[in-house]
Amino acid sequence: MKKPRLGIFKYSCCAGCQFQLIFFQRKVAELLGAVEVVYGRMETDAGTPEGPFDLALIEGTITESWQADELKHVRNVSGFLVPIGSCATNGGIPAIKNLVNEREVEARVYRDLSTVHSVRASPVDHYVRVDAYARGCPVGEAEVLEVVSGLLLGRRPDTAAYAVCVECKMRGNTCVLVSDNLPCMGPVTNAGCGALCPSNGRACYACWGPMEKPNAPALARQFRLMGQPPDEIARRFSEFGYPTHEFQPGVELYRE
Amino acid sequence: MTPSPLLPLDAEVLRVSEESSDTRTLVLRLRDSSARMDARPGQFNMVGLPGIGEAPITFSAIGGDGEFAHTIRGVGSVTRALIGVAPGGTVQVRGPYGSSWPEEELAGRDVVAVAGGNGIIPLRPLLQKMVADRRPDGSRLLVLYGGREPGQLLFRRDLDAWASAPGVEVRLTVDEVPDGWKWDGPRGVVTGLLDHPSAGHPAELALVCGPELMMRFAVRELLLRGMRPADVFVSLERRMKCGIGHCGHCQLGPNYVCADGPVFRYPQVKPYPDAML
Amino acid sequence: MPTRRKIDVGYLARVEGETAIEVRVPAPRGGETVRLRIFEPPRFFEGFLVGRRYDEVGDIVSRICGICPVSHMLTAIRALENAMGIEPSEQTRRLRLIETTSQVAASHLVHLYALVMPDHLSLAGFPEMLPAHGEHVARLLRMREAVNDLTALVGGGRPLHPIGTVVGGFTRVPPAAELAGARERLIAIRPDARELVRTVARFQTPQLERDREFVALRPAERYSDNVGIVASTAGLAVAESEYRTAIGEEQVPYAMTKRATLRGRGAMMVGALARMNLNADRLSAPARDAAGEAGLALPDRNPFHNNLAQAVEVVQAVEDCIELLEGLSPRPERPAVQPAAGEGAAATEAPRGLLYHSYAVNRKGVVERADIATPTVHNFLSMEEDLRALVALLEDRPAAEIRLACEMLVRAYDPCFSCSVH
Amino acid sequence: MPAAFPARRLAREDLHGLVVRWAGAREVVAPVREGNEVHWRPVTDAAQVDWDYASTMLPPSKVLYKPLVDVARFTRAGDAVATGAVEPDARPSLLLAVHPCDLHGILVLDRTVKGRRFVDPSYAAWRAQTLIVGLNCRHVGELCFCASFGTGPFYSRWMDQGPSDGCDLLLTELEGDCLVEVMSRPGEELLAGTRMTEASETDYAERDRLEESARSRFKKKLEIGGLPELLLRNLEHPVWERVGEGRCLSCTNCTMVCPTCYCYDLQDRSSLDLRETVRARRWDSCQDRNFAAVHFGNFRATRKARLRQFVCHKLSYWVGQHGCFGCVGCGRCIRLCPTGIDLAEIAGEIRRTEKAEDLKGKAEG
Ligand SMILES: Cc1cc2nc3c(=O)[nH]c(=O)nc-3n(C[C@H](O)[C@H](O)[C@H](O)COP(=O)(O)OP(=O)(O)OC[C@H]3O[C@@H](n4cnc5c(N)ncnc54)[C@H](O)[C@@H]3O)c2cc1C
Ligand code: SF4
Ligand code: SF4
Ligand code: SF4
Repeated sequence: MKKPRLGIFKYSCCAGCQFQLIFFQRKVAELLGAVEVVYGRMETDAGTPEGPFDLALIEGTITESWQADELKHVRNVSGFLVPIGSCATNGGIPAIKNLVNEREVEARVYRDLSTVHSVRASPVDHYVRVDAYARGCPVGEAEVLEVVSGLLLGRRPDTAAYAVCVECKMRGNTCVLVSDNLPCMGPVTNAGCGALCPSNGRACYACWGPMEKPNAPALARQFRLMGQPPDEIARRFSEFGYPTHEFQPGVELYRE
Repeated sequence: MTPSPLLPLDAEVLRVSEESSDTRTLVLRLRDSSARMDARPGQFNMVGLPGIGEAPITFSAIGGDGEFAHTIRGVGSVTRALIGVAPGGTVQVRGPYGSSWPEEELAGRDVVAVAGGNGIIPLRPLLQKMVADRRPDGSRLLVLYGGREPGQLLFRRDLDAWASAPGVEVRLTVDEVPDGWKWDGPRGVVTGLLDHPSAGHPAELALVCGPELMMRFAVRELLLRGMRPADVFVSLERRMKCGIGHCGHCQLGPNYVCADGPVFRYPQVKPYPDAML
Repeated sequence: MPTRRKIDVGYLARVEGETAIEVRVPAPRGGETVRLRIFEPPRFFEGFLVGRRYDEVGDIVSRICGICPVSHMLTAIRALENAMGIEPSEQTRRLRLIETTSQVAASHLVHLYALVMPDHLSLAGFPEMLPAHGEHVARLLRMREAVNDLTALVGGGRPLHPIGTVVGGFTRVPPAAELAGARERLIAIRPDARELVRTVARFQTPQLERDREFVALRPAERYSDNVGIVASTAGLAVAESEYRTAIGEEQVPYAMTKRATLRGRGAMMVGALARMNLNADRLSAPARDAAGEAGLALPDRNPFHNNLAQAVEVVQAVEDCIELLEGLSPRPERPAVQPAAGEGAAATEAPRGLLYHSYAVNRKGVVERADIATPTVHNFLSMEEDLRALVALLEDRPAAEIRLACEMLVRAYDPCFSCSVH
Repeated sequence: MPAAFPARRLAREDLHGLVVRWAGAREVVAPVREGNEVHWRPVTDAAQVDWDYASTMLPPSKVLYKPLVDVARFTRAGDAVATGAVEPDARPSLLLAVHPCDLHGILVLDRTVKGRRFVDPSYAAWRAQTLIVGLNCRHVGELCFCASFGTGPFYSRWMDQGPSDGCDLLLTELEGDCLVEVMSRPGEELLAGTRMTEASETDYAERDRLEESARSRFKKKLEIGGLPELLLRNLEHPVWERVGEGRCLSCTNCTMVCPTCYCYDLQDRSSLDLRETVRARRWDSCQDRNFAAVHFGNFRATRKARLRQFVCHKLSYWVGQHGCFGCVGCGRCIRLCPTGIDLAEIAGEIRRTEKAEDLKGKAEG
């Protein structure tokens, strides 16, 4: 069997997802052995971004227009294109800036704005069609393995598409929302992390991004009933996934 | 220890035939010659491949010689992978599961079979048998079958053969005819065929299978024509993971479609929500 | 007389983030021979942190960097604690030190093996190492497993963006038995760490002696700690709260990274070599041994030797963690935080060197001002000056050789451009 | 029918001794308090057990019906694939201090995945290897309504469906001592070698008094007469839309914590060299959006439809399906629903609407 040709592209992000691929996840040798890394600037000098690729993994949020142009090119030369990690799947942390006027945010950082060309931060699927999502912040180990093994087997990856609560219950955790009155984002957040935060005594802060069609307003109203101040509720829904229509209603409800 | 009911058996793909652009028939035989696959028309197997998963697939033919067939439309991961298996290859099966068409009730009764699209697949082994039995009691069999376009109608050779058998009438319809296809038959939805003059006699028993919306209209039409609800049988499609009444996906009211169905008497499923019937 | 030459690296591979090296020999009129054109897109952390509450800041700034998330997290947390007048417990400080120290080892490992080593094996990259150099890869994987698991165990859940590290302490402390198990695994990788030093000592690097100030934290007693005095080889010594009096930063037109300078003195180098030059007296016996065996004579002024210093620091980090874990049996502690208005700063040693965060918060603990300076911001000018010196040294050599040497020099710094353009 | 084994009176300290002894022979799993919640956890002595617990987060039936179970293994060598069974990993265990509602939860689960034509091997193995010590319940929680179903607060037969093997021993805490009713031969064996007195009429009388007292303290009630039909008549009641769309999060907590929920998904996971594949079953839920999706659509695409499925399954369909209600009145789905959706309240609202309409009809007619 010929190894699938892999391209790895980085846009605005911390590069943690690439470090996950080559360093943190437990199947580094198996993964790199199963594919041919044709392009990936952090991994190798060789190769060009021209492709073609059987699988393109995209990390990072799109915050500059050249990234969108390159991304469209990558889409054209790739069989499968999969965003990896929250930045790429839902905008992630870089998208917090969307809450505030762009120039205002920029001016807090740079005196001379003539070299700054930032646009509204958007996830990958805002610009191109994607074939699956590998979520997580950093991207989940199981997500990566499932995307690659799914591709090798020729089937759609079967990654988690349900609330964190499912994994939380499977682990038998105390529900920190119900029992400890903490504003847990688990009920609206896509699973995959194994309910890390509730397992460690804290409320989920939605780092995996929204699940499909969550009921954000219902959870936001519940937080209010639990005594959370409105601005705090708006913040919880805007830390990860603010550009998504899934979490926006949770922010809009209580944003002053 | 209880043996796992979820362990599949290997079946060899003996022959593959193209039925339409996205549908193929796989003729199979269990690799373990001591195992048997005694299915009745209307029942199904969980058919799968390791690493890919399983899908419920009804029998499109049941031979007495240990051969059986599945006709599969590639719509997703499992079904696309299954229709890619070449002769000599292996697929995995578990079954047969579920209820079957009411063979015991057919004798001496006029039967209308209404099928839409791939809904003809579960009816095929039954119709095959009914035609072969030549209906010695003089009762009539009317087969109404509609598809989106001529190329999507499955089993055309069978349909032609059945049409020429005594006491059997076959009527076909399509929604549209793309350029380059010849079609002199009627156009429109399959329920329209019930209005046709030659379909005018009231059937005593109806067997319906197809997309659920089509079934809804067909059943309504049949009841309007005076059929008793209990004489209408429908075969339903639901999501299924286990096929054995455990995983819960297929539940419709108190029914497990996999175990109590897929073939139901209409009143069995009528009261429950979340169906299009 | 050298001809006019242009030796560019369009998108430097095997570094964290996006940068280009432009070399013009001789220098264009009014320009420089060498520029680091850092085109990593800015994310404006200092801009959007304004308006976020103190309990989110650690999770947010962790995402500045995918290889030293713990450093950002803890520096921010310490700055906020300073701002709100919170004193973490002794136990928390010890656990935090284990968390950062294990991350230093992890960061050095991925840098040395995946980013630097291919150059010395004449390979294009890390994936190419897998088939032929399985022994190196196996050693890397053994070591990273032990250190990453320790970061996750202490930091909470995962080594990368751990979830249990919060203002005031930890959401959950690890059970003593698991800490003891982690310690055993560190003991088991001691020989691997030692072997890494030998491997790096064999790397061939140019003789580039640079006379320049090295800056690092000088802790009260240990080789490394999360607190200390900002010190330099030229006698600088300021408290973290006074950081801005000593170090300034400016925007340059061709890079999104700001460039820090020692006020009135110019370039500085931070990182493993700087720490080692300043705190060599605190090295553990095994680390000192390893350094000696590798021929690292301190103080050392060759920036390429930063890699060797990193390798020795892996030995040091393993020893430090083994010591810190000894008999550790943390009692459950729940951080209780009362937000308060104030300003606070903190400086720590990230794997790549000095890291500074400072915040002003209002009485609800909501951020009103954020200021972050990363190791690569501190090293930026030094990298450029070193590149110039290197190009001058190699002036007569073929372009390919100059290009490779420039790339290797930048990699030797282990720069983190994502971090620097936060 | 006379009891096959005599009931005993046992001193509290002796019970403690028994727990230690049982824990030596098998894993004893009991309610243990952790912060604000109670969980089923392995214990080694009786002091770790929360004897006064009101309810646990997960039900004991789900200690037996594991969340993730491998069901088949496939090994590829060249073109050939070998299919292998997975032996259940059940070990000898003992569930200690199970309240009657939860004993019934186990009996209901038995009917769905053990008592039908096909048997779930993992559940059956755990069930077979696990002895159960019941504990009659004296702590009526805010959200408990087992008395409405007859599944508590004390253990007895329910709707003719409870076989006597719901538990092996049944404890009732009396003043100082403990009444131990022996329900099975393994139960009798659990007591072997312990000094005990045979229970007296006064002990039984005290037990009955305690039961009466517990029974009188229920605040929450669900009228079950005609309930299955009532719901079937009201599949389009506005409550489904209002509560489903307005409050349900589709988080699935209600079903995850329900003692009788059995739904699962099957998923294949392969190694990157594709040599090894494991097929596993994982808890799934009708509240999940994709649960009833097929290629031509989703039978329950709306929260309204999914909430209705949950409530109607528990309180209506189940009766036709398995001959009993799917709800034992433990109150978990209410307590652990982040927005507090209450199936008993929904049923109550529907009944009130019908009654009001009836009255209106009568007044007008
Ligand atoms: C009793 C019975 C008998 C049947 N008999 C036959 C038969 O004889 N022949 C036949 O061809 N079919 C038959 N079917 C239908 C067949 O079982 C389904 O087509 C099959 O299960 C689909 O499985 P799959 O893995 O191929 O598709 P899946 O991969 O499950 O996909 C199905 C569809 O849903 C979409 N989808 C599913 N999950 C997701 C997701 N997470 N995200 C996005 N999209 C998604 C896919 O794109 C696709 O359109 C029968 C069904 C039943 C219940
Ligand atoms: S703790 Fe959070 S994730 Fe877990 S069940 Fe409760 S709400 Fe869901
Ligand atoms: S529980 Fe939530 S915030 Fe925590 S790791 Fe999982 S997805 Fe991220
Ligand atoms: S627990 Fe509540 S919110 Fe969650 S799915 Fe069930 S009813 Fe809906």
